[in-house]
Amino acid sequence: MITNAIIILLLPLAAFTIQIFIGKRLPKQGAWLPTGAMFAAFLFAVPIFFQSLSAYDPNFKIQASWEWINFGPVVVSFGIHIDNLTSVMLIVVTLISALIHLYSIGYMHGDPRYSRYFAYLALFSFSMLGLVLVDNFLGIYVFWELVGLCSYLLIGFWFEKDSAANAGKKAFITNRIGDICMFVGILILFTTLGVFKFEDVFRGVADGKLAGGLLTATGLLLFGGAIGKSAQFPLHVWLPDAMEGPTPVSALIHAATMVAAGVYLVGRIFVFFTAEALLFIAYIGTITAFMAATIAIVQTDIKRVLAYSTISQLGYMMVGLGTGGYTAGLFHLTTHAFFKALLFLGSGSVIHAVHTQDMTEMGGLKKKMPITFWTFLIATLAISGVPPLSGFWSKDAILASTLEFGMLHPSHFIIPVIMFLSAGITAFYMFRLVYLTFFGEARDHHKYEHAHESPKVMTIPLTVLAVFSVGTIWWGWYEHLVAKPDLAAYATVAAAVEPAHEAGHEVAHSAHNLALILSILIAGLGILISTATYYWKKISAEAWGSRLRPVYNLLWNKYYFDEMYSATAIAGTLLLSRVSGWFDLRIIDGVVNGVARWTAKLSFAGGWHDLRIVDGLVNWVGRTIQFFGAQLRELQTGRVQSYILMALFVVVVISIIQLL
Amino acid sequence: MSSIGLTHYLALSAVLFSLGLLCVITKKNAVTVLMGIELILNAANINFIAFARFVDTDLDGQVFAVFVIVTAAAAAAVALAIVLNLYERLKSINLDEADSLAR
Amino acid sequence: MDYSTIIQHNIGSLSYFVPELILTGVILVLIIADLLLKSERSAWTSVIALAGLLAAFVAVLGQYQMGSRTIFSDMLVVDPFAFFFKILFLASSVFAIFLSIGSVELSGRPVGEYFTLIVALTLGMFLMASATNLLTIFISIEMVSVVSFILATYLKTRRRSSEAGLKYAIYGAFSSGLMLYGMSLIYGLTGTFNIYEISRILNSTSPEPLTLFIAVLLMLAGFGYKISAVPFHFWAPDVYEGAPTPITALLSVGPKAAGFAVLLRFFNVSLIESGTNGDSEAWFALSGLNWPQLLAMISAATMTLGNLIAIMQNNVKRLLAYSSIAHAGYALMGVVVLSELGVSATLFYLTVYYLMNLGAFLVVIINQDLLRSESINDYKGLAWRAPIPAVAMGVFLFSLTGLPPTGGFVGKFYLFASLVQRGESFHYFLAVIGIINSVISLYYYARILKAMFFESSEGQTTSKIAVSPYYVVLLSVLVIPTLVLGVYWRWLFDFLRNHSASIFNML
Amino acid sequence: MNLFDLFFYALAALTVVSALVLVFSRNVIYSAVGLLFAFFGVAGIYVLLAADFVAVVQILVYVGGILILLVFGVMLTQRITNIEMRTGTLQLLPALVVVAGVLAVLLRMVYKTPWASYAPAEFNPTSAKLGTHFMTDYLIPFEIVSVLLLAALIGAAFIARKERG
Amino acid sequence: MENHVLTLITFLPIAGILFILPVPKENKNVIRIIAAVFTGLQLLLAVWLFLNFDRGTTAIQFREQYQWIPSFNIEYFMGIDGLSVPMVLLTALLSFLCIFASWGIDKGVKGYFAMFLLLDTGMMGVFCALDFFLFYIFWEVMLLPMYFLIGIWGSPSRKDEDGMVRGGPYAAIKFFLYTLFGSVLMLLAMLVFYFNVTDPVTGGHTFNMLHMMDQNNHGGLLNVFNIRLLIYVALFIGFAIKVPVFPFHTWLPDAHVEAPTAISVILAGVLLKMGTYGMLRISFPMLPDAMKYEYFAYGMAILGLINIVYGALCAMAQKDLKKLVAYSSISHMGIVLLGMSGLTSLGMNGAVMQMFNHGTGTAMLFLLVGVIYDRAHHRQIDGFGGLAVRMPIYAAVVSVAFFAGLGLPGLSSFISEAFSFLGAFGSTLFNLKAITIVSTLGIVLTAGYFLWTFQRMFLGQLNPKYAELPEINGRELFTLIPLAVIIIILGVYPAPLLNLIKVSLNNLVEVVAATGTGSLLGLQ
Repeated sequence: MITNAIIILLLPLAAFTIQIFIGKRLPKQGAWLPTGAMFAAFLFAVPIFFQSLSAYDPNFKIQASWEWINFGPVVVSFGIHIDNLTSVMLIVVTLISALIHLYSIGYMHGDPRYSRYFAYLALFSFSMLGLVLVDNFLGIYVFWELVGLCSYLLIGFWFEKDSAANAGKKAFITNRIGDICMFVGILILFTTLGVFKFEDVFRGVADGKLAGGLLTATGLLLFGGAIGKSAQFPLHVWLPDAMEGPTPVSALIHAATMVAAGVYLVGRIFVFFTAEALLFIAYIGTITAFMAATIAIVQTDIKRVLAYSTISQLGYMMVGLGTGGYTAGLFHLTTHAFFKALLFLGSGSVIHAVHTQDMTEMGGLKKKMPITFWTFLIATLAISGVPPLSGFWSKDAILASTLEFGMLHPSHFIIPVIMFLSAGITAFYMFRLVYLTFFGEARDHHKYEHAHESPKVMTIPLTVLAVFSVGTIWWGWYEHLVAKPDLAAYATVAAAVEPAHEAGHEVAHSAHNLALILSILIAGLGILISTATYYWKKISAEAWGSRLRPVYNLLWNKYYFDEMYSATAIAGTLLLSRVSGWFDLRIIDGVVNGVARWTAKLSFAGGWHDLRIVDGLVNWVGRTIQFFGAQLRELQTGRVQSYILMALFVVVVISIIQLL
Repeated sequence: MSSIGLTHYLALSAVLFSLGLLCVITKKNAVTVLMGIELILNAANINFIAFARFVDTDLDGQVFAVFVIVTAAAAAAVALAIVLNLYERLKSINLDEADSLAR
Repeated sequence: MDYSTIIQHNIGSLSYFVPELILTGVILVLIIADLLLKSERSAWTSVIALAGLLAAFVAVLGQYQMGSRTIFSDMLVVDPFAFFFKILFLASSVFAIFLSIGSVELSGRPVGEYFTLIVALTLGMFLMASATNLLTIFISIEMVSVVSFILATYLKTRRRSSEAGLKYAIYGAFSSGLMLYGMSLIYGLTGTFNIYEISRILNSTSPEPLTLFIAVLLMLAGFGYKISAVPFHFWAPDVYEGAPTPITALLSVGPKAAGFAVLLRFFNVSLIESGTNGDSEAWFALSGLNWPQLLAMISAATMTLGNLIAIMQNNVKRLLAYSSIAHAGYALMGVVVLSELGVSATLFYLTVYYLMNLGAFLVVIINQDLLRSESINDYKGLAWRAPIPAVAMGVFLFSLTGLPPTGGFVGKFYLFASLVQRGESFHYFLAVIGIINSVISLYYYARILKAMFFESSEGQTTSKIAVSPYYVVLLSVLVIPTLVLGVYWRWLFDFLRNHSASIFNML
Repeated sequence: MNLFDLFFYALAALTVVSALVLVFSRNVIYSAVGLLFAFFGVAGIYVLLAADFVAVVQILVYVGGILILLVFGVMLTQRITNIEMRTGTLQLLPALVVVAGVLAVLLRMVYKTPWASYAPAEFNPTSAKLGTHFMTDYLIPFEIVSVLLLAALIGAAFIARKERG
Repeated sequence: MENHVLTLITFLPIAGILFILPVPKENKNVIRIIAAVFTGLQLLLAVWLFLNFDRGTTAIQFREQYQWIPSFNIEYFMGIDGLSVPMVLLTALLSFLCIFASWGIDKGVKGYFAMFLLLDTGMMGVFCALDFFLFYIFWEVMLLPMYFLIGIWGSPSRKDEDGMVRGGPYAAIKFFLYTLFGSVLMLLAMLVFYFNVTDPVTGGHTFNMLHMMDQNNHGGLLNVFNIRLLIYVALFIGFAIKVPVFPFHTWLPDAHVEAPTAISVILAGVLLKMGTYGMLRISFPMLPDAMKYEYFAYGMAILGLINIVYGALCAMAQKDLKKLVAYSSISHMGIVLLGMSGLTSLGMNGAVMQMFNHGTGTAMLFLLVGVIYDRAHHRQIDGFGGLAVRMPIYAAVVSVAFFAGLGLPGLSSFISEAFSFLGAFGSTLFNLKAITIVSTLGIVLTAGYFLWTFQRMFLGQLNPKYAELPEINGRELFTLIPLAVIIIILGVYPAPLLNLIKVSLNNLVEVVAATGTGSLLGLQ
């Protein structure tokens, strides 16, 4: 199985290498090569998945590790770690990636950098798979950065557009901020424990070598990486802009896989987090989920709505993990991957047809694009949490977990309240999207006329994803296989840590039942209001918008995060940089100019300005030396008697000093 | 016996030396400056001869003085030649005018 | 007193006096030849002078393994120390003659007297290097001075030259007056002129420190004037600028080295604590007379002042004049440490200084020929018009700065090494001043390089200028040893190291 | 105060006053005359110091040689007919200060130092002794000085002679 | 050959000069080819060294030791250990590539290549010399050709708007003065060492660095701690100017910007490394206690921090591409300092790897700047735009270099930077945690200015002025590809480099941490 894993990893890498160098010269620009490689990778992933299924063991794992860097006293290994979570992720990543490759063949047709696109996509697939497979912190950081790179390259793929170029840069730099936190976290844990490998680290933590506040801090620093990558508050600003990339890219990277890496990371190192850290994660998730959902209500760009929806859903996953719903969070990751990819591809299909992303210019596309519509609808239902689609199960699990958390810790009851509210909002804006796009009258007839159903190469992936969106409902075995890990299990020293506290069984049970009912009700309510507003037109969106103008503006402007950041952090850095540059040129370099000019003014030696300009030997020391030179030079009057006088003067002074 | 001792001569020599210096430093006329130099040499010579009488038992100091006088003559001759030459160029032997080489 | 033994001794001394006798003979032959040869431009005088110097050179070589002995009733000494300087003086004079032959400044001037005087100067320097009596020191210095005055004024039709000569003469007379006065005081304290006797008496009696100090200070005026040390340096820039360039080159090398010879011999023989010299590697100054610190101050002042003023110069010749003042300051660093290493470092430095300084002046002479100018501004773009002198100048200037792989670096290295070896705090202080000055000096040497290499000649022609093969040969004679001494200097240094203490041999 | 002392003070006064005239006279000829008397005064001092030969040399060489030379210099460089032979002074004040410093230091030194003084010997004619010195242990300086004089002669002649062109 | 390989590798360029000098200056290509052949041979020798270097020992290898000036105990002593080998390789590689980058030099071709080869010898010598005197000679010898190379073949003098005269000559003398000042300080320190270290065999003084490293040989002044501190400071300033460490860095932007491309490459790629090499070769082992003196260790780390952050901020403010790259060098060399200061195996290995990786990376950057400058004749970042459309290959290579510069995993500098940080952070001798954490800010800033620059130059609409700009050519690619390949290989698998250095460096760390009482470089 290790061989399979290696092959899975190498296939896209090989595809990338070939594609980047000779892709353009291959028949059909080589698009089939990475696509084929990804399908092959999927086929290699399937046996791994089935092995883990057939083992049906929460502790199932396959590992292999090779020495990578040997410093002598410190050896850093690189290895593969496959457990149930990994095997699920492998399936998700390879499948969605393969489908999106396929879809892209149609979507990107005719692009001038067609072959380059596939190369990047393959590189991304490689990096993402590496991220999933790798067994240590350093490795995850490496792939973490690489997926970031691919994201940068693909967001800015149409770099002729300034907005695209900006978005790519913004994504990378914002992510880097998170990455530094993560890097510092790694610094701390490596310095404290001396190892990178997950299991070794957990063992160290379990043995109490890293504990208390430092452990919390380290956990939060690592979570900082996840905040960046998974676009959590307050580093979420890059993701909406990332929609400048081609839509399949948004689907793959900025919806299904890469952005979920943060969630995956939190899941992967779940035992590392202390209760305080988890609480922090839960709050961050809560804020993110609510904030993004509210922004999504008012957006009119179809992809931006989906982007905010993604952020919101990632918030859900974080909350799930943070409130102890480990399985719930990760299950939502899986289901979300399918239906969100589907949503994006569907929107891509629409955009492909009408050449606009603005929903106000769409409408009534249901008839023109039936496959797209029906698959899109399935995904919308899934994300809204309508049973029995996949999204229902996962979201319900999260909500249940928050509710349970709230019941156990009443002081944090705000979390479930907001999460349920957000669930309703989710349903609302998703249906708003569907109505505006597919129902009603066509608002731009010209575009409507030209609209057509997408080619097969695009609709087949839609269909496949729709199937998965419906069908990924095996909550039961997921709960068994991807079970919440227990730190104590890693302990090599007995009872170094207290066993994780178990929630009361009754609480859990009642919370789950309550959540089930509530979530269905709220989803329904959301859909109802949405329908009333955008389908039946019983409620006027405009009226409410103007009635709540300040709120509307706040949401329309995305809580002014971008403005705030550019006014503070970005402007601050640029200012600091300009100040440094100025400082360097004017002050350090020239203790030069200012002081030299000042010195020059002092100097009354003739020709000194000329010399300064002619020779231009320039630094303050030089100037000062010249100044003294000029002064001393005045002694050389040309009169022999003054020379004698001066010499004698010195002699007398020396003698008198001696005399005294 | 006389009360005039070594220090008297030395003091005289010191005064002469100082006057010679003063002359060298202050006179504009190059020839006068050369005269001042002779004064300095004379002062030194007084020293030599005084020491030869009071300190040394031999006449080394006097020998030295003779050599000083002779070399002074040589130097004065050359210096004067140079002064005359400068006069050819400058039509003046004022030292303060001979300052084209400076700084 | 037994006259016959003294006369016998004097006659016996003659065999150790052959080089000087040859030089005296050459002077006479030159005077006669000048009278006989009708054509004033006859090249024969220079040939005779060269041949005479060559003969003297052979005679000096004969003294190589002669050891140390005083001659003519302790008036003079023949020892390896003097041997080294004699070779250096001969080399300087020979080179000066070669420079003069090609110089445009001197073309058309009567030459008979000129070469006579150069030979006389050489004789004077010879005597300076071997003088062991205040009288011989005085007379030899006076001889060098008087001849120098005349040579500096040699372009007598040129105002600058005659002005330079006058200043030189007056300043020189003044200095020797001071020196004489100082000598008289020494005589008063010791009752003798013999430097070895002086040493003995100063050590056995305890002379009044103030008097001794003033005596030494006044004598230093004479020596300092010869080596152009601050504050007795004032004449140097004016004279160097005004004198004919070959003479400037000679003055900046020969008499300066002779001054160092006298300085080293007198100070190290007469003014040291007896019993601390000879076998040990280092010795101490006479107690009660802290002349090393005095010289250290002078050294620091000399190099700093020379370098600082040099920065402001636009006339290359004058710039080199200041630079040669600064170099006297460097060389003095070796004098203040009172050790074998220090003395040999000074001698080594004088050797490389001879090469690089003469080289720099040679380039100035060549450029006078090529460009009719001594101004830095007119040197612009020279590297592209006449690469050979420009590149050679680069080597000389880098050597003057003290950068490897040139002899200048090794020279400075030994100077610093001697300071560090002795390791008192004022030595370090001096060393730090020395290194700062090295950096400063780069600043103005580089100005010349910049003009030659980095800038293009303004407006005028950029055509190539042919450099005569004669100059190329002269340049290579200086460039090659400058570079070789930067890479392999073992024989020279070992010679100096082994013989630097020979000044004590007769003590 | 005996006769010897009187002679000394008289000669010293003559010397110093003449020197003062030399220094402070504005007329070059007066200066020359001052120098003349100073030379005589110094010669007299030499006599007091039992240096008869040196005294004679002093008068012969200085008065007979150098002074005449200098006066010639004055004559050749001043157009006596139409210009008063005046010479100005330079930097008098700083010079006075510095020279006063020199004098103070020297006098301080002279009086502070315990000179190793022998009782002066009898007055003896020195010529013979000096002559022997010149021919024996001071032979070489004697010879060197002759070469020096030769060089100075050639040089002075070269420089002083008129150049054509 | 076996025994003289270091002499050969050092002096081959000089031999090249001897061949070049007689060639008539019209035959420019002959001159270029001769230079290429000799540096090529040098590179082959370097590769031979790489292959034959025994990675398992701390001992000096390929040792050559002869008397030179015996009366002053100066020896011709060459030898390399793990610290020197990567530098030798880097020097040989960059020299060879730079010959090709200099192909376009048309003025004074003969002088240029002669100077270049002389420079090459100097650099190689510094990394091979084990006699302090010899080291110093090589150290200084580099200055002369560098001065001329920047002054003559750099940009001509011009007057800036602020009235300052800048340009090649200015930068050249500035560089010269700065470095000379540093090296004369080193000269003094060297002499103090000489006179206070005894050769255990002969009992005399010695310039032998190995003897100087053995604390048992120290005596006299070297037993006085305060004096050791003073010497350390003198050495540090000397080396810091080369690195360059804030605030001694101001020569660097000028020199890099005004120099011709190949020389900028050499400056940034090799010369800067000499500063840190000197610290590791001389300051650390010879004065371990001074290095570990609290104020100095923290001071060094703080200077590293300032270099990293301040350098990055300055880089961000630059409008001139070359200046930006120059400042990025300052920032990256700060990482080396930081890595060294912790005295840990990780940090030290990371720092030396960073030296090598920065050498290759920054060389690429400067070469790339040269490529665009040759075409557009200016380097104003804002003056371009959208070049990726017109020059896709160029843009791709630039992006590799930029991403290497910002420490992207998979490219070599990631590993060295990461481990430098890790090493400093994990230092057990000093608590550098806060400093390291603040330093990581540099990572973001670096990403910021590189990406911003990339965007302004390559992304967006193509500037119509450059619609006809020719794509990067084969010769230029030839100089870049080897570097890119090395960057990628070492980024994925650093062992070839690490194995070369680690034994020596771990030993260095151990010995210095134990205050130099152990055996260094297989001495004794």
